[in-house]
Formats: sequence, C-alpha cells, structure tokens
Amino acid sequence: MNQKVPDQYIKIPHTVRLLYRYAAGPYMARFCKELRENKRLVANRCPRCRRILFPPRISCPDCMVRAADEWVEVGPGGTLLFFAELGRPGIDTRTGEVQELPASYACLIQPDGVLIGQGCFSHWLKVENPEKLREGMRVEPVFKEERRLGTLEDILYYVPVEE
Amino acid sequence: MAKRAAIVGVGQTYHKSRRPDVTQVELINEAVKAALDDAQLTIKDIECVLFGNMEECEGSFLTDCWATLGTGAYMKEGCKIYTGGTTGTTAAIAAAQHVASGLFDTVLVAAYEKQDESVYGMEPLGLVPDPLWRRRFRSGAGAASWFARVGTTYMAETGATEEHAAMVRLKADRCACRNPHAHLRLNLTMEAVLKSPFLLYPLRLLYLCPTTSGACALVVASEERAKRMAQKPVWFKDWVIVHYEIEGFEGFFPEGRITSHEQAANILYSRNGITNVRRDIQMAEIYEPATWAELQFSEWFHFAEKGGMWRMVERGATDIEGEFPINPSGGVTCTNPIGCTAMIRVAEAALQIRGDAGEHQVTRDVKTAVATGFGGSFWTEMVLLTKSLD
Amino acid sequence: MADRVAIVAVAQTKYEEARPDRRVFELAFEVAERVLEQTGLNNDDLDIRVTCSQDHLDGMGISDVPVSEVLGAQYGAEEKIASDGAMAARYAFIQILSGHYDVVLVVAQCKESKVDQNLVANLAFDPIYHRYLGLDFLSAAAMQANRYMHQHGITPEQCARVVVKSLKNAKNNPYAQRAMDISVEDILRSPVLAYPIRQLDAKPVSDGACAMILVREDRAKRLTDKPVWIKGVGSCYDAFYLGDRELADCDSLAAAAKRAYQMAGITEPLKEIDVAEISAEYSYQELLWSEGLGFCDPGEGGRLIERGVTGMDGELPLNPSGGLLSGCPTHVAGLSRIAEAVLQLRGEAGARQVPGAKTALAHGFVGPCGQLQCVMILGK
Amino acid sequence: MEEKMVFDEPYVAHYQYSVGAVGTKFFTELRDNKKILGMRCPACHLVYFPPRATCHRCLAKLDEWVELSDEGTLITYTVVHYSEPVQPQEPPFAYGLIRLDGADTCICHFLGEVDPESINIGMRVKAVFREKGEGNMLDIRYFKPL
Repeated sequence: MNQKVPDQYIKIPHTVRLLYRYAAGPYMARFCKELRENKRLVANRCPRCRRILFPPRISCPDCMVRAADEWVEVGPGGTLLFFAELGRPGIDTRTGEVQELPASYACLIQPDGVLIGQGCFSHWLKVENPEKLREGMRVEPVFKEERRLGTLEDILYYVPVEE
Repeated sequence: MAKRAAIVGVGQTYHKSRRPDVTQVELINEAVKAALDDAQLTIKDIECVLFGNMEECEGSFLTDCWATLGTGAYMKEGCKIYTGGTTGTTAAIAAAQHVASGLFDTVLVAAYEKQDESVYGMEPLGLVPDPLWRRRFRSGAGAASWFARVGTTYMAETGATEEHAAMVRLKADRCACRNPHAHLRLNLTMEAVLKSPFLLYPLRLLYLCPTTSGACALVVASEERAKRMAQKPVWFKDWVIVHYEIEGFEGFFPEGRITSHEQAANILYSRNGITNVRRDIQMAEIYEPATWAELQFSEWFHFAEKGGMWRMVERGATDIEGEFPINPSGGVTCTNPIGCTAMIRVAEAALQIRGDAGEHQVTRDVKTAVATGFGGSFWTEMVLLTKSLD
Repeated sequence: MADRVAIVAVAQTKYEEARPDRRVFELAFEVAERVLEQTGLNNDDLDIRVTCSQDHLDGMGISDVPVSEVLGAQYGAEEKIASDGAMAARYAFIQILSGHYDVVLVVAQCKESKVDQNLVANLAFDPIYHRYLGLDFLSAAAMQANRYMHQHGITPEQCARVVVKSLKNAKNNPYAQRAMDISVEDILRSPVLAYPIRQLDAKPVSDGACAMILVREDRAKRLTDKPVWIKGVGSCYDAFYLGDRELADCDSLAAAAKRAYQMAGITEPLKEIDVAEISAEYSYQELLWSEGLGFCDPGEGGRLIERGVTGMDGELPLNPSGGLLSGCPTHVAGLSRIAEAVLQLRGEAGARQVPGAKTALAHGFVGPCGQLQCVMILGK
Repeated sequence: MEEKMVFDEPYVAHYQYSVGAVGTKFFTELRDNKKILGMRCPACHLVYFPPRATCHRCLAKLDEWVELSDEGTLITYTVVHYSEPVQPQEPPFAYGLIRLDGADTCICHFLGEVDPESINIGMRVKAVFREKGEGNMLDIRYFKPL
C-alpha cells in the first residue's frame, strides 16, 4: 500500500441552488400592496396592549393574541436611528455573489408613528454631505417610479433632510 | 421527580479557521472522543446523542444524520436541536433535561461548525433575515452595526472610553494565549489593538468574532451514575431561556423595558438565592459576540453595577487572576464556531469548576459558575453550574 | 410511571397542496391559537414553546425567529427541534419529566410547496461521496422499496393496497388533502417516479401545521376532562450511509419501538394497541414500518394488509386519518400522527373514530430511508 | 385583505467540502491508480466502503486500508424517471447499491451500459472508470453488468 501522506487535501465544490416561494400572507400582503400602489407604509395593532406591530404581523409577541384588523399609516419618512458607511458589501443570497449596493451608507430608520422597540427597519442612505449626518435627523424615502413589486426595494434609498 | 444532572466529560477540538485535513464528521468526532476520554467512558456507555449546529454554514440538511458517523449515535436515541447562536447552550440544556427526566443515565451532546466549508465564510447566514423585510439590507447594517452602536451607547452612558474596549480585547487575547484550544492567539499589544481598523466606529475589526471551524462535546450523567464515575462531576443547578422579538435587535430596547439578558439574570438569580452576584458566582463564560458587548452584557448580567464594568476592567478584575474572571478561555472574540460557541462556554465553565482548565485556570476557587448563550433575535440563555450538590 | 405527562389539546390545519395565502409561521400561530382556546390558557401560562421546522425547508436561517415571535415568546422561552414533529413532542415530554417546565406548547409547521423537496433532500446526503450523484429521499426510498420487496416477496399490489386503504380512510378526515376511492389498478397504472415507486405510491406535496399542549399531571385535570397520557417514548438512529444498512430491515425503528413498548409495558403490540398512526411517505413504508413496530413478523408486512388486519375493521386500524399518503408535510408528520392518536383516544375522531380505542401508537421519522425513528405510546 | 402575494426568490450559496486526509488518500488512489480502497475496523472486523476515519459503530480509529475489487454484487437499485437539476444524468437512469468484493458495506452509484428492464438484484457488476480522474466519486463513471 502506498502510505505516502498527501500534502494537498482534496476539496469538493458544491453550489446550493434553490428557489423559494415566499408567501406574504394577509398581513404583509397588505403592507406590500400599499407600498406598491400608494407608496405608503402601514402597520397593524395588538387589540390587547394596543402596541403597533411593524412590520404588520398575525399576532403580538407580547400578548400572543391575534392582531386586530386595524391599520395605521406610518412613515414613510422617519428618524435616522443609526447609520454606517458601507465597507465591504455582503453576499446577495439570491446570486451567491457580492451584492450591488445602490448607496454607500446603510441606515436604520424609525418611521414616523412607530415607537422605539415597536419596529424599525434597515435601508440604504444616499448621502451628499457625510459631515452633516447625525443620529436623530429626519430622513425621507426616494421611491422607484416604475415596476414596483411591493417590497422595501421599491424604495431606492433614503435621503437625509438637512435643516 | 426531577433528577440532578452533571457534566462528567468535556471535549473540544483545537479551533482553527481552516481544517482541510478533516471532514465535518471527523471534526465532530475529535470533540466526541475527547469528551468520552475525559469521562473515561466509551460510546457503548452512552444512551442518547443530542446534536446541534447552524446548517447554513455547511449547506447541509439534517446535519445530525450525517454526523452520526462521528457522534456514535448509531442505534442510540437522540435528535437535533437548533436555535442559531444559542444552539450550544440549548443543546447542553437539552442534555441536562434528558438526564433530569430520569429516562437516561448518560447523554452525549455535540455541536460543531466547520466554517471553511463555505466559500464566503459566514455569508450563508444572509439567509437569516426575513426575505420580505430586512434580507436585502443586511450589508453593513446587520449585527456589526448593532455592536458598534453598543459601543457608542456604552461610552456615552458610562463615561468609558475607547481604550476600555481595547483593554477587554487585550484581556481576551491574554486568556486565549493561555488556552491551547483557542482559535485567535495573537499576543496583542495595546498599540496593535488601537491600530486595528474600524469596521464601523467604534467597532474595530479585532473586536468582532472570527470565522472558526471547531467542535465541542459534553457527556452528561445522572446523579447515581456520576457519583460512581472517576471524573469529578459538575452539576447543572439551573438554566433559563429568554427570547426577545427581532425588533429588539434592530430597534434596541425601548425605555422602560429590560433587556433579555437582565430578564434572564433576574430569573436565574432570584430562583437560586443569588443576592450578591460576584460573591455567589465566582466566574463567568459569556457569549460576547463583540468586544463592546462584553462590557454591556456583563452589566446586564449584574456582574458589575450599571455603568461600572469598565472600572472593573481597568483594575484587571475580569482577568484570570482577577476577582471576577470573565471568559478566561479567551471568549467568543477569539473562537467562534457558531453552532458550538455557546457550548464551549458551558464546557469551559465546567473545566474551571473542576480546576482542570490548565494554564487558564482562574486563581479564584470556583464553586459556582455561569455560562451564557446569545443568538436568534437577542435571545439569551444562562446555565448555572456548581461544584457540589446542595 | 410516577410522573405523568398529559396532552390536553391538539389542533391541525387542513393539509393542502399549497398555501400561498399564508406565511409558514402564520400557520403555526393559527394552530397554537386554537390549542390555547381549547384549554383557556394564555401566553403567560406557557413555560416554553417547542417548535419544529427546518431552515432549508423554510428558506430562512434560524427560522424559528418569526415563529417564536408569533407564539408570544417575548421575554419567554422557545427551543427548536430540527427533526420530525414527533421528536418535538418527545422533547416536550422529557422537559416536563425533568421538572423544569409544567406547561409546554409544541408546534410544527411546514410549507413543502415553498421549495423543491428533492433538492433540499439532496443536501442531506454527504457531499464527499454521495450528494453529487443527485440522490434524494425519493430515489433512496425507491432503492429501499426494491430491496424490501425483493427480500421478502412483497408485491406492488400489496403496496398499492396501502394507498387504497389510506385514501379511503382519508375520506373520513376533514384535515386530509387527498381522499378518494381508488383501485389497486389505478395505482399500478400511475407513472413511475423511481422504480418501483409510482406517483400514487408517494405522499403529495403538502402545507400545514399542527400544535399541542403538554402538561404535568397535576395541571391536566383543570385543563381538560379528557387528558391523553404519554405512556412510552423511544427514538433511534440508524447508520447514515444507505450501504451500511440492510435496507429490507428497519433496525432503528425496531429499537425505538422496543424502548417505547418497554416504558409503556407493552409486550404484544398487535393485541395491546388499538389504533396506530404511522408516518409512511411511500406505500411500502407502511408495510416495512409495520414489521419494525412488531405488528407482524419480518417479511409479513404484505400479508398484514392483505388479511385486512390494518383496515378500519381490522385488529389494528393503521392510519384511520389516511396518514401521510393523504397529505401532510414532512416534519409536521410525526406531530400530526400524535394529534390524530390523541383524537382517537378522546373519542373525537369523528367518522374515522376507532371505537373504544384505549391505547394508541404514533410514529415519525426523518432522514434517508427513515434513519431516525421515533415511536410514542399514548393512553387514556 | 385576502390578497395572495408570493415572492419567488432564488437562493445560491457556494461551498467547498473538505474530504479530509482519509478522503484525500482514497480519491488520490482512485484518480491516479484506479484503485478502490476500503478500511477495516480493528474492533468490529468489518471492511467499510466508502472509507471513513472512524467506525460509526464503536468509534474506533480506522487506519488499515484494504484494496477492494472493482467488481461486486448489486444489492438493490432503482430506475429514476423524474428530473432534478442536481442529477448529473438525464432520466431514465439507474442508481445501484453495490457491495464490492472484499467490502462488508455498500456504495451507492450509477448503473450504466444496461437496459433498465434487465437489471436484477444480485447481479454482478464492474466499475467503469473515467479516463482522466478528477478526484471525486465520478472517477467511477458507473457500474456495468458483468
């Protein structure tokens, strides 16, 4: 028998390719439709504790009761909770390759009408004057004008509102 | 009623970024064999094998099935437990519960991650965010931004400076250099830490956990069995699991709400008569996913009064020789095979109680230790381990 | 057993070919909501939630994040069993026996319509020797079916009888997705997927969810007047490589059953068990698993169905619900079997009720050719 | 409120699986010398194929390599009539579970050069090698009837 220890270990490449069908369900479907057709963000409410559920959901994590069919419009403008200049972009799970980014900043937005802790979301931030960026400043969305799909990508990016 | 369960065997691999010399199951087997050897048992003595990992990292489905080639679960009971970052503690807790149920005398629990199997390291974790909500926007604004935010908030609220984070990172490195199993052992200097580039201010690259390939395993036994065994048993005293909704992770805890860490600590301490944390518990192995988080989480676990952790760090209190050692293993910023990171916390805490941690054995006599897990959307798990049954 | 654990409520969705109207965790909430209603419990009463799902099936990492959220785990506890639903119930049972929890909500949910099941199953094969051959659970099962039929002289007609029985039984099950009167010839005429498995030998793609509440004995009486007790549980892994096993036997199922029977004090399963709900994704599995469960001697699975032993009027009605062949997603399967067994023992199984059922068996499995098997014995 | 919305989204992720020291030796011998190696467990005395570093029954470390015949017996098979993108062959094609002479366990692989109707369990088969090996299991193209 050849007892030579190989100095180069073999690796076997494999690419996972799957296609998922993500249903939006009645609550997110309403959100997506409002976004697509009316450029509006909507949230629903817990009938017991009255908190806003954003993104809209079937039940309240605090009470575990079914959400009321009671809708409120929130945002789409909001407060800049956090921002970060993007260094290395991540991998886009849809392609397995480096994601193309539409802006050089990422941010976290607290939409108008939603209390802290009741929902916020991540998005891109298009910045003209980085030195003027500060947490707590107002941000407004720039929407895609055509071929909106009903996802948050219908908003191209947010822009800071300088005072 | 409920029976007591003890850790009687601890095993882990030498953690590295790449292990081309072994397959996934061979890697798992290294930890399993180490744990069985430590317990002075063979696989024939084991009745049930529990298993956990984060399957996206390896792109494998039902990883427990293939893993049976390495865990020895063939013709034994068992199942797979998976809760993201907390998988390691959840699985350890599951092992304790299997024994405490009275149905099993010996349970083996193993967890692993072989992150060199993914071409882009941790990137398959991009599957974690909700596809209809935040999956597209994770670049730069995911976990890293949260840990940067922890840093800025912590400094603003407590008067700590950037150097305190550097001290924590240096302490982690000092510990890791004394732990042969640790992944990153860098012999850092303060200068080198402060030269590490910012990922996002004030989060330096060095403050984030690495991409690690490694495995960990525990043997858990019943009281009757443990007392007949050669290895010193380490007892599961209690455990607690506390979840928080994902908006907590991205949106921060609002005023008036306590964090999942505080909630877990409050439950655990009050249930076990722990009134003076640093007296009643002698050391901690916590899941600190970034250096800044060690400062913040420690306060949430009441290891220091609010805003006081950086002072403890300043006086070296959390060092191996300190009055309340935290992560003498080097912690998560030095070693992070995701699915088993939390289990390593339990394993290392058990070694400290046994006095078998070798070079990184803390000087304080450890009768009670706490190990924590962190994951999901701000989920916290705590495991309380003790030297004696009382 | 000194400490008893009761199942006090169960709920299932109707199983359907596709639920494009619901997110997968919404299905979980809908069944959880119903078991809370049945017991009058609310979120604060739940000590922990045990959920059961698989990331690669859900298309989401840590896919229990949204599940734990809709199940009210804010400041509460949830653990995910990434295995079959029966394993989740087994774990809840163990958690209560351990004394750490008194009230456990168990939920399994899955939308098979979300992703090509064969492609996900392919990822369960080891990437070193087998995955890139393109194997999946269907082609693996076909090899097992062929081996089993060859070794024991099981005929395609005998397998087809399983389908006939299942789909006929399913007509009495309001949750069933596929129910019909069909002939052995219809099945033998359906196109071959992987020889010897034909289209109608296989379970359909299915979406749905199942939930139940398990409690410690002293809590049961206040929550229901018809508690169902867990009498015995066993699980067991077989070897991973198909080539390491004798596929015509099912050693791991026999071992899992032995443990469950021992715990429940059962020595003659065919006599002592009144009704069984088992997970058979393909028709041959009902026959093979029947052997593993000791309902008949090895190799006698074909004659078992021919003699009508497992029919609704037989000695041991098997899958009065129609089983997986009538539609039920993988990973929900085992929990749904337990739920059906509970309904039988409570006398609430409607038109599919087995009269006077006192002892029931439920079974689930995961992995290629049933690598990990789980058996639960339930009693009134 | 009951509008059904469904978003189709691909998921693509790249992996590179370590075959380890044992796998590397096996695949190197297969690739360079068209030799098929198994491993014997010192405790269970079974010869395992495919090779592995550890016995899954007793966890003994395996280090005794055994050269296996390229001929064996068909234990079971299936003929696949459905198509999936991960299948490297167009249906209909056949998988077999083959026990090579000298081994106690079987390998799953393709059957080739055979009419699906004439395959039978127990038939003798022989490995057909790829001309130029690449260091994976497909260096055996398939097993053909003897």
